[in-house]
Amino acid sequence: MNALYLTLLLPLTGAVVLAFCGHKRIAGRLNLLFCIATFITSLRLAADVFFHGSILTPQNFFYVDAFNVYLVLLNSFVGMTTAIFSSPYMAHEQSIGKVKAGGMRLYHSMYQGFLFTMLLALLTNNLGILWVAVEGATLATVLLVSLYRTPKSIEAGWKYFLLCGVGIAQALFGTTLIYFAAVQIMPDNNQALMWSVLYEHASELEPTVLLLAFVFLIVGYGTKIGLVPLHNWLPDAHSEGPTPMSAILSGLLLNIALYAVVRFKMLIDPALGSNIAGHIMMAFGLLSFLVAGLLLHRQRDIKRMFSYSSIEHMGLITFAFGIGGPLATFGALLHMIVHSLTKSAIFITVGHAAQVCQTQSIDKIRGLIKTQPEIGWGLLIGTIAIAGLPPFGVFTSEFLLFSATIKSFPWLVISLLFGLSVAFAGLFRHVQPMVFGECPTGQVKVKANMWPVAVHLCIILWLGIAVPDVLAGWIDQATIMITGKGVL
Amino acid sequence: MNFTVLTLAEQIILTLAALMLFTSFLLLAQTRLLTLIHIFALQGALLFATTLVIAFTYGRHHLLISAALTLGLKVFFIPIQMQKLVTRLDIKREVEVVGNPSLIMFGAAALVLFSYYAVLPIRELSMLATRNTIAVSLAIVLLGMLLIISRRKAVVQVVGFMCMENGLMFAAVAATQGMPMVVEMGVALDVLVAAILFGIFFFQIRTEFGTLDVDKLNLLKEVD
Amino acid sequence: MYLHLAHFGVFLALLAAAVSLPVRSISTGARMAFTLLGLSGLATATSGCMGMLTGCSLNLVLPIGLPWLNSHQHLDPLAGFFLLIVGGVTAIISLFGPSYVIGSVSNLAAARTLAFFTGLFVAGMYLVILAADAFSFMVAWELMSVASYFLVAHDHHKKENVDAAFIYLLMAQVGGLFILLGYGVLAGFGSGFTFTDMQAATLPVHWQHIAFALAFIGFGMKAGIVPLHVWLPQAHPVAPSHISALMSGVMLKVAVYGFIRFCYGLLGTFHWQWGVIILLVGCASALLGILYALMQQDLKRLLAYSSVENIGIIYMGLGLSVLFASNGNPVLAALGLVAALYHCINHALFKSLLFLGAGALINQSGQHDLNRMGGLMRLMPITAMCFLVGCISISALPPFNGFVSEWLTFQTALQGTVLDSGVTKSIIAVAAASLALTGALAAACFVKVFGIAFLGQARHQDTLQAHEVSFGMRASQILLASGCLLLGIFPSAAINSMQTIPTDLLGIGLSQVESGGWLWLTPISARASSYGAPLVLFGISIAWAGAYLLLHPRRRKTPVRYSPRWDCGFGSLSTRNQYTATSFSQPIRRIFRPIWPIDERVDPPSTAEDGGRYSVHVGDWAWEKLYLPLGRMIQRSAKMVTKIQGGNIRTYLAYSFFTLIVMLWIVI
Amino acid sequence: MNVSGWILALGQTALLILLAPLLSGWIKWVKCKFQNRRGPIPWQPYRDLAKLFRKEVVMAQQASPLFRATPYLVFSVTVLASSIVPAFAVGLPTAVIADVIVMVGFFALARFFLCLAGMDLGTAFGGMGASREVTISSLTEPAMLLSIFTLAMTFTSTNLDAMVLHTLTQPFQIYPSFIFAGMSLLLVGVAECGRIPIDNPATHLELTMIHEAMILEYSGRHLALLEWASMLKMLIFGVLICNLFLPWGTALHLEPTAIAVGLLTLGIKLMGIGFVLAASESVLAKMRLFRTPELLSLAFIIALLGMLGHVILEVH
Repeated sequence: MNALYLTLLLPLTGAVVLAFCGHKRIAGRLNLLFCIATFITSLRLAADVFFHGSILTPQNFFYVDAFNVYLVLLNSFVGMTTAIFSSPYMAHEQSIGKVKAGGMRLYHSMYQGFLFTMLLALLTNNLGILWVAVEGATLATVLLVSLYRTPKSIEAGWKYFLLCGVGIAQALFGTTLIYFAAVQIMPDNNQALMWSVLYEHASELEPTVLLLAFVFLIVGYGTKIGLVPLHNWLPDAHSEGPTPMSAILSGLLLNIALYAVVRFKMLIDPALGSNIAGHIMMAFGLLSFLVAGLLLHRQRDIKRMFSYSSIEHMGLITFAFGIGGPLATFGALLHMIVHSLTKSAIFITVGHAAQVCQTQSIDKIRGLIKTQPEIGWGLLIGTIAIAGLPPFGVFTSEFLLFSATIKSFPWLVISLLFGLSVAFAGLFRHVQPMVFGECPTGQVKVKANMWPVAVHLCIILWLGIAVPDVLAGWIDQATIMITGKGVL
Repeated sequence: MNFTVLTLAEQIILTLAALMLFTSFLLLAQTRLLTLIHIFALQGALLFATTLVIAFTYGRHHLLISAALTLGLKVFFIPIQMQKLVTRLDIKREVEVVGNPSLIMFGAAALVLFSYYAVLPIRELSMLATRNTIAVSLAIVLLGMLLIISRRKAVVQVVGFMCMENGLMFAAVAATQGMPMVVEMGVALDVLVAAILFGIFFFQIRTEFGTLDVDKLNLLKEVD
Repeated sequence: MYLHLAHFGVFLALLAAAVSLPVRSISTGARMAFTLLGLSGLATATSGCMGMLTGCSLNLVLPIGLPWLNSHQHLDPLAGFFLLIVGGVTAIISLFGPSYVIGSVSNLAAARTLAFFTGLFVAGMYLVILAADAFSFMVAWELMSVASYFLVAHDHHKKENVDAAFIYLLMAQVGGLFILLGYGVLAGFGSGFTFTDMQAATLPVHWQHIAFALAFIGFGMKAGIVPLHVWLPQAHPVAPSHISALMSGVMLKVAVYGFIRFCYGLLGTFHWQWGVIILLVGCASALLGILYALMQQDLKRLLAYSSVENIGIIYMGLGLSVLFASNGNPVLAALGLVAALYHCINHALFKSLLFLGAGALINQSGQHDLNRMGGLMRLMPITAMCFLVGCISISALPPFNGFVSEWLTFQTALQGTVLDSGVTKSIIAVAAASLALTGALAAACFVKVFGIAFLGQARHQDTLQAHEVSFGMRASQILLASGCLLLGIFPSAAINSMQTIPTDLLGIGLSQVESGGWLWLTPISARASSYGAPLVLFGISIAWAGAYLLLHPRRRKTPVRYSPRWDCGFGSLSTRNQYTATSFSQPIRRIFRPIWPIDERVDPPSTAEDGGRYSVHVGDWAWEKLYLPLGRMIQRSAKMVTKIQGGNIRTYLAYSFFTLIVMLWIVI
Repeated sequence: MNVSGWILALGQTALLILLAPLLSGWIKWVKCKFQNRRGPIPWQPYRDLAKLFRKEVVMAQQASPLFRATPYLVFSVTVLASSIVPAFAVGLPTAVIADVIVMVGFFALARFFLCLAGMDLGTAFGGMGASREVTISSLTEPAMLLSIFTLAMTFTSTNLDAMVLHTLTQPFQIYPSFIFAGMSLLLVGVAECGRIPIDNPATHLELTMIHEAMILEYSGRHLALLEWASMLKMLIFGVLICNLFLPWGTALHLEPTAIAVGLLTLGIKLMGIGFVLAASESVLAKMRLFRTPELLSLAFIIALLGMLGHVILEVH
């Protein structure tokens, strides 16, 4: 219980504190300190949920169950490891004068603010607050995207801001509709936006309204997930912002938006009785998956490329959630974990690589293995992992997705096959020359902290070789909540 | 439906709804920035009025707070800020070129029809008299998007965005008599922050690109 | 028990990978790693051998993998047989490895990665064979692919190596997905992903066909059947030679194992169409493989293409077997299967031998190109002898092992008359014809290889620097060569010990193998056909001895006089007078002209003294007509897709807007 | 394990070895008669061989051990091949050592080493001969295998012995496919023995020769062995063609009279086939090297047709 509040309060205070001393040398460490504290409390929270089941605070303001607590843990963990990476990285950026002191303050405080909004979005029991938090996440990051004040970064920031703002507005309309449907059957208006309450009355809600609402919600939150054709802000924001931001954006923010959509799906399915919501998600997911896979071939900017790979994987996960059914859902939940771990690890290495070569353009990055082996290997292995090659965890979840798809929609498997192959080729044709070969002159070793990458990749490896029973049981609980029955 | 059976309050609400929709059309038609901002303020005022009426008629007193927020933000703060900005950036006389206004008007009308059509099932459902305000609010939201899409000035896009917000607020207020307090507060907070950030962005864009024409912002693209 | 031994072998291989990381010097690292690899090879080989001989099936569940699908492991005759191949060849190659690595790798980091991934690669192959459920199979399979990818990309300073590695990994990945789908289909109809569940699955016929097609493509991509072979000739030449030996000699067999396991073990049912497909593809691979091999000048590239040929021969055996099985002749099916398996082990032996020999050559002469070698027999006699043995075996000449398996395949094909439908009969006839043609062309090809590389005079200065290789490298070649000889001389014993495999898969063995006594190999019956390999060797040596003693120089008072070569009275011959690899295969190139895309060009002499240049480059139709267009197509569609990312924010908003409208339209 | 059988088998082998020069002598003689020349007496080849054996061996300095070993190997392999063909009697114990596929394998082995020996010294001729030899054999060998497969499928056996026995014991029957098989086997035999129109044993014109080009560097006893081996090979082909298609007269049981009959008929058959060959050689002219593949692929196609004809028409 206290763990819950602490988990929310720590980043909030962090944001406030760093707003004042974010430019000092210790800011990076301080940032890390807050993240670690948050991680510990969230661990505690997770333990509580794991042992005593879901938690519902008085006046059901917060609601923690197996589904969101594992995302909370993931968030705080990735937030922590990224903070480890961010302190030397941002120090370097500051030293080469890309960021001023004010920028650093903004950066650090917003880093914590971002974590806070995301944790809030996860933990709250209130659809409205969820919306507020997600919008808040946008607001917190939008200035970070344009942190470097270059034309490109400002353009990216503007696009990010406006597209997500408009999208999220639609989501709010959807939320309003759900509220509308809820108040028809509920006396107490204040309860009408609570997950915990809504789930109990899910079947009584008016299906047509819910369906209408879901359309607005998926278009709204889908913009944040980065579903094609609403994805256009994503590559820009990822490529222009500071790399730690890209890491947590694609590692966490997308997950949160997806989490929201899945929550709504859980709410809508019993009312509709059909899986139409699922079919909508499948359509979006498949489209994003294929388009992103193709776009990978045309990339010139390394961070852009990996953001497209994020779109691809998000599409895959959305598709899997859309299929529904225990196996697919289990796979999707697992894929959320492995994707955010792997992708953040990759962005960390990419950040260092970009510093080594002083550029983000793929054609200029060469021979990393020679210049700085740990970065080269990190990038290569990370790519292999994200491409879904065993013995890494991404393969495990893709294996589950495939088998689930074959069970329910055999013919869609062909498109999955095509998409995966194309995406693989697209990633590798670019990564290989960056890693291998002779290194051009002018590349300098940088002070890189590869521990986060190592840790992430080890976890991925572990998940690939053997999914620990604890985690499996955990995900299975979530699966049971989402689909009604588990895999185990 | 028979208009006369409605109570006075309901009639007022519906009229206000109609007026809001009308202001949206005005926004679409308007080409001068300054006037645009004024019309936006007017829409805010209408929203404020609606909120008040509902708050008193149905005794939803927490709506008074959100009404106050609306007044503060949508009627005064944001329009005034924008006006200052426009004068500071010296673009108040600038005339927006709109691609074929009449076409856009027709599109807007079609959208209104569409939104009525879309929320048909809901209107059957609600026992509130103000139910078809949902259609209006949906129309306002869509028109706001249309405004954003059809204009190239960043400022106008922001107005469009805020106009969408109005539509949402209107839906929340008129159709469901207001969301829970926390949500209202949160939304208002977001709107406030958003407004401030927009202001910041105007300056950044202006300094980097020398104009607020968003069509100039296309450095980041895939086509080559 | 033996299963544990096998796992101990896996552990040793992983240990070899692990120890190679912290080492400080190349030599110690290589020695340690390869010693462990050798031990692991021995362990797995013994366990595999035992598994094959005992014929019983051992099972084990390891507490890893998915929570509801722990990693199942098994060891049955088939797995045992292939474990024997993998382990045995690995053990022998680990003799070759150390001095080769020390001789060829200069920087420590490269040596570390090489040793590390070699360990992983070998472990992966063991695990593929031991796996008894789809998940662990796929993990092991891809581990094998990825590890070998790093080995192919080992020397990553040349662009073509990296490209080759890319093609290799891409095709491995696509193939892996196909296999995964194949298992998915089986599991979808069965109760789960363990092999036992899949066996229990009952599929509708069209789903059987789909599953078969998926597996055929998936495993074929690894095995390198035409037209899925394009990665082989690119990847094998660029890998270090002992790795090429492992990849070509062993990894392809692992793919064959997977295919056999899938068809015979999991699908369980046979359709004649499958047999025909396998047979025809096998023929195509065999013929095209050897024809392309004939045209190569790069030694290792040539060997890679000849691997395609041999895989084709193996597939022919399998195809015949499937045909007979679907026709209800289990005995003949068993014969075909045994022929294929026997060719598997033979090819593993002589192809590794040849690759090791090639490695020794390249190591010594520093030349990949046959046209720059020559006269190496005098400089490296032992290697030459072993290489000669390899050439004879791969050309399917008695009394060596390659001949036995081809002979068995012929015997199987000749039984085609028992089939019901005339179509399949005539297809079998054609298959026999192409097998005959393949054998003859193979002989031509390897006459060329040995004659150009080892005989004649050195065509390049560096070649003269060559000298005999170190003890370990010789020892491994000698072992492999004697393996070829033994399997050629005592086929009946070997085949008898392989009885358990068909008995396990088809429920019937070859009862007649030794019906005419252990000296004679009589696969069908003593009357139908017999081959007394030991007697053949005996007879040849008798005749030889007789002739030699009769004409012995000392007894006939005419000693040998040495003189220069016959030069038609034009004065001494230069080394440029010799035939080259290109000119040697020119007549055949002329006969089978349209088989290859040939770029032949003659540059006229620029000055009076230089005689101009003639160059011929032989491409690959599959690459130019299938893969390049496919790649271009994907590029085009990617370019098309980029249009949605035009950069204008209002367009983006319009997307969102219209998406909303359309969705609303759809749902109401 | 019957001793008499083994003795007979050895006797047959020895007989074939000894008869081999006579056959080629006979062919030369008949040919000369056709061309109105006073040819050498039929046993002239024996004299040539004897002379060669007496001569000293001149060997190139560049020769490798392989070069020295080749003649013995070629000779012994051919001898072994000769020991498995049923010449005048069936049921000899040596017949089961190897079947016809193995016999083709023997010839291939001999050819393999001959080509290597040709390339050993690094002279232009050696390489040329080897290249041409493998080119031609890559067509003849499959053709030969196929034509034999047709028979093998008919007789459900690849053992020469069993085939001959089958025709002798079964009631007489005409197989259309045999015509194809026989024709292609004839063509193959002509090509394999290096006779006109593929190769001309008489000339040493460098640009046309194939077999001679490979053994150009050999002399003395080595040359003698190689020549003898090629004669033996021709004899084997003769015996093969006779006994596979018209085996009558071959001894079924190992008793003196039958064997005598067998010997007699064998002699007659061989003289006959020699006559035919000589006749054809004196009417045909040698082909250009690059025309030969057409002829040989014709042989291959014919053999394939025979096999297809068999599997489609004759199997019930």
